[in-house]
Amino acid sequence: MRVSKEALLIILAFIAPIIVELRTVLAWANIELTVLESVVLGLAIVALVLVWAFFPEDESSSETPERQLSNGD
Amino acid sequence: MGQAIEKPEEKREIGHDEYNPVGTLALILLYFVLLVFLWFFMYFVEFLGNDPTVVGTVVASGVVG
Amino acid sequence: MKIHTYEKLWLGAAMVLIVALIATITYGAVGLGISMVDDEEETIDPDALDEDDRFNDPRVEHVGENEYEAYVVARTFMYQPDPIEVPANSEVTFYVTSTDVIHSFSVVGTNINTMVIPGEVSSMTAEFDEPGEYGVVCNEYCGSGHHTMEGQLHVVPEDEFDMTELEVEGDDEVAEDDEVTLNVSVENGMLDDLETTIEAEIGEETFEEDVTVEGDSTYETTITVDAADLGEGDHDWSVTVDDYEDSGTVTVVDDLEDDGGDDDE
Amino acid sequence: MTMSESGGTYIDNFPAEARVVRSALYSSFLALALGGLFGIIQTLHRTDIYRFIESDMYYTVLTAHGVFLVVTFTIFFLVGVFTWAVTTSLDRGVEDIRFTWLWYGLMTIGTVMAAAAILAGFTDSIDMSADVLFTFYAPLQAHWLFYLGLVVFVVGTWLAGADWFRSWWAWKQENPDERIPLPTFMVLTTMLMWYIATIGIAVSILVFLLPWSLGIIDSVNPTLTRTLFWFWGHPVVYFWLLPAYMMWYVMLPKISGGKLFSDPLARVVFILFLLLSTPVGIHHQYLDPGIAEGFKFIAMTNTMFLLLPSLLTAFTVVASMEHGARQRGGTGYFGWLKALPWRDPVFAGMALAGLMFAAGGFSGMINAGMNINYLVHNTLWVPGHFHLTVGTASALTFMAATYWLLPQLTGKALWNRSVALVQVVLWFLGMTFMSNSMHRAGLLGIPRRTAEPQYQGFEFEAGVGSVAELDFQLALGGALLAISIVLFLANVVGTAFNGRSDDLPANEFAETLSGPEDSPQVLDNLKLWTAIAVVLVILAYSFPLMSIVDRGGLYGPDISPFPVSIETLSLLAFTLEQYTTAAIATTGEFVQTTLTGVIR
Repeated sequence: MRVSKEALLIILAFIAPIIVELRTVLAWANIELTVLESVVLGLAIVALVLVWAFFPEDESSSETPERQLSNGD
Repeated sequence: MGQAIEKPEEKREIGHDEYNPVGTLALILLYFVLLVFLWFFMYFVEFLGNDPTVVGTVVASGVVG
Repeated sequence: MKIHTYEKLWLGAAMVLIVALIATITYGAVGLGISMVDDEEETIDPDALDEDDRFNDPRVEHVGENEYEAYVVARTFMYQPDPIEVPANSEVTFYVTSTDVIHSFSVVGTNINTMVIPGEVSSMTAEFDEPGEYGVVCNEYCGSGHHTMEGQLHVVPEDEFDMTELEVEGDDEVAEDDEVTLNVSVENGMLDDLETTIEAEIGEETFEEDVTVEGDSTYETTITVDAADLGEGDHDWSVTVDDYEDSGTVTVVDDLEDDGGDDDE
Repeated sequence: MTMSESGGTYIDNFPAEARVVRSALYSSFLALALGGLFGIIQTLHRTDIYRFIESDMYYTVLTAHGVFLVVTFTIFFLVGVFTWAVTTSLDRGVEDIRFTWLWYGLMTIGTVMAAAAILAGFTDSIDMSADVLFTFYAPLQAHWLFYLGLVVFVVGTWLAGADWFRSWWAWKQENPDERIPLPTFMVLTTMLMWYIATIGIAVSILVFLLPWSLGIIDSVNPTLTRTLFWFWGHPVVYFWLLPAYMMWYVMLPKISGGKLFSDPLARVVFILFLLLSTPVGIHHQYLDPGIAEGFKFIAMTNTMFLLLPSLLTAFTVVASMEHGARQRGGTGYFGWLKALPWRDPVFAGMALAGLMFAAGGFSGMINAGMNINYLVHNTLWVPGHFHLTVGTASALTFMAATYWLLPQLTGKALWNRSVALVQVVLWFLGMTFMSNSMHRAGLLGIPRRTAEPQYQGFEFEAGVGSVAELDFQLALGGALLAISIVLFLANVVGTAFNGRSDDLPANEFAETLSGPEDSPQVLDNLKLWTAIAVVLVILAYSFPLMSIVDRGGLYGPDISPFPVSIETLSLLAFTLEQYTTAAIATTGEFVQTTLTGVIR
């Protein structure tokens, strides 16, 4: 793992407001997303962060931490 | 998740004279820029764009479109 | 007192920010003329609004070229008048007061927004360039039905706007040897003269009169027709002035003892 | 800064005081539980996601939510944490523990009275209600028990303040040449502000609302009681906030592994709050008729300058955190952020609270702006704002601080630190959703304090997205916050049932990089600052109040017992203009001299 589980939790928390308002910001650039599209985009961003956090090392299987994350998210 | 109480591990002691909070300055200047941008956005786009607006009877001559 | 250079820098930036914020607001007030609801209006007795010239009959008045005044009363849980109608391309001054508790008068989607306090009159002037329909909400909690307190503000296209009021009083029942009379009054609330035609129809008979109703006045006329010409029975009548119409039915009876009493009004 | 020599936990050093502080905190958490419950009911009701109460009962729920959270939760926490701060930093117990229990008892009785009046609104079988919301604007009238309860509660807080002043005077006799320890300094300045501010509500209730609710007087002047409310109603927000500030200054640097960047600036900040918190209340009345635009403008300039202490706090607190991060090995312009102890719920909670306060600070700037108030006044934007300030900056800091304080007060280790960390993060997430959607909805003109913001005759138009999405976001946020409160309470209860632990950190405050010796002695001259604060309040309020009484009568429109003729009034207006210009100049000058004094 690149960061600790706690740090990952905090990072995801920080990303949340960005995801929430991403759609508004994109709308100014004339990119109109539907709710579904923005949810998918948000999940994709979260997935990217998870991959970034877990990819380099395989010491813990990626299943367990993800379950814990969904607790905290 | 870890239950251990974390003791703040101090790696080095930094005294008053050798400490320059550059990170704080960088962060807070970012905040400043954000504040100024959002203020202008709120005032000139959200507020003045929300016509009609209450105007004084004296100056009510199409100044606020 | 030792203050770090960076913190002094920030202190300076913070002061600049504060002054800039005040300057922006001042620009809005002085440069753009956005004025605040204030104390220019006299206080009023909230229990005696019906004795007040402005608020005994909540309404819109035409007070100058493209200038209107709206006298609005807020009470639990409604606004009067509702809807408020003004033309586009006009300057409207709202005078709003409350007869009971504190309300607000907030035109949704605009910067027309004021508290309405019993005993005080809020006055606000705004310009309406475009036609549109706005909701009006009370955004100050005023009691258990607060969420039902709403009204409407209609800004109608200039050429569709008038302040004409047509009122016709007609007989219900007329003896055959008498006359049927319609007392027509056309009120022109605008300051400009109203040139229009009064058209009336009783049974088969039609009348037409071209009139000029002077600004802020009422024109009255009487239309008469011999009941005998109509004949015994019910006769519909209608009077129209521009888009306004008033109508009714008159019964012509043989004699007065035939008290047929099918009143329509 | 004075520190407990013995190095033990608080309960080791002050067992009797620990009981009072604990009681205050538990009272506070009980209010949090109730207030939170009412909060989630409201969230689901107004978004029309789940309605199980009648809409007219929404306002009873809303009154309870407001009063329990912003009066009971915050102020009980404040008296607890202030008692802890004074006793710890002076390293002496309270002078008379019976007196301490007396004010705690008064506050409790007052709360029970007001709560009874509010909660009776849920049943028709008791002829009593107080559905007047937290602001109790006349002519809406509550049962007299509600007003009396508030009075008893406030008297309790006055005595609490007296208790801390008493400790300080006693300490000063023994330490005549020492600087006031920073935590005590913060407590004392906050209480001085509170004494000045509560004059407004005391007059409003004792002279007008209570006699009126008892039928002794027939009517009140709605503008007058409203203005007196805001005389108190704005400074009270700093009463909620300053305990959080205190924790950011005296605990957060230590938790971060560093030292407080500047003790002198912390003092300046609290003095500025003492001076500027009260003469600004009229900014809540920008859209009130019957108050001259000039008074509103003065209130605005004062309010804008009130940003200064918060902006200064942002720098000092972040710099203190950075000091900790760099001592822990952090580097770079932003890289040091990674070296902060994010896994510690005390730190994470306070840091996230501070971050949200930065956002709340921005919406506060908008609220402070005079004419832009037409856009946001009484829309959902406003609750969006104060859920970031009192609802996060204060509440989340209090919860994070509890994770530090509870072990100190009970001698028991925290039940579960992971749950605590998840709890603070959930609060941050929930509030992100909730306050963001509230701000957005406010800009569409959706009103606050409304059971059903769904109208017959028109619809709110969303520029981007839809109102339904905003409602969903709001409800989601509210749900996360409710879960967060449950986790918090579970941790409090779990800790109470833990066994005693020997392995707890000592009860100590953060040390300072630049200590009180670097600041001029005049900063500790509380009499001077109080006098200036009083003068500023008189300047800002005497003429508006006179004008309001002159317009609407002391006891409402019917009676005019204030015989001021029209001529005197215009003369007054003229004098007023002179005074206000002078006031602005004085304030400006004062700020300038203080600042230059401070900078040198």
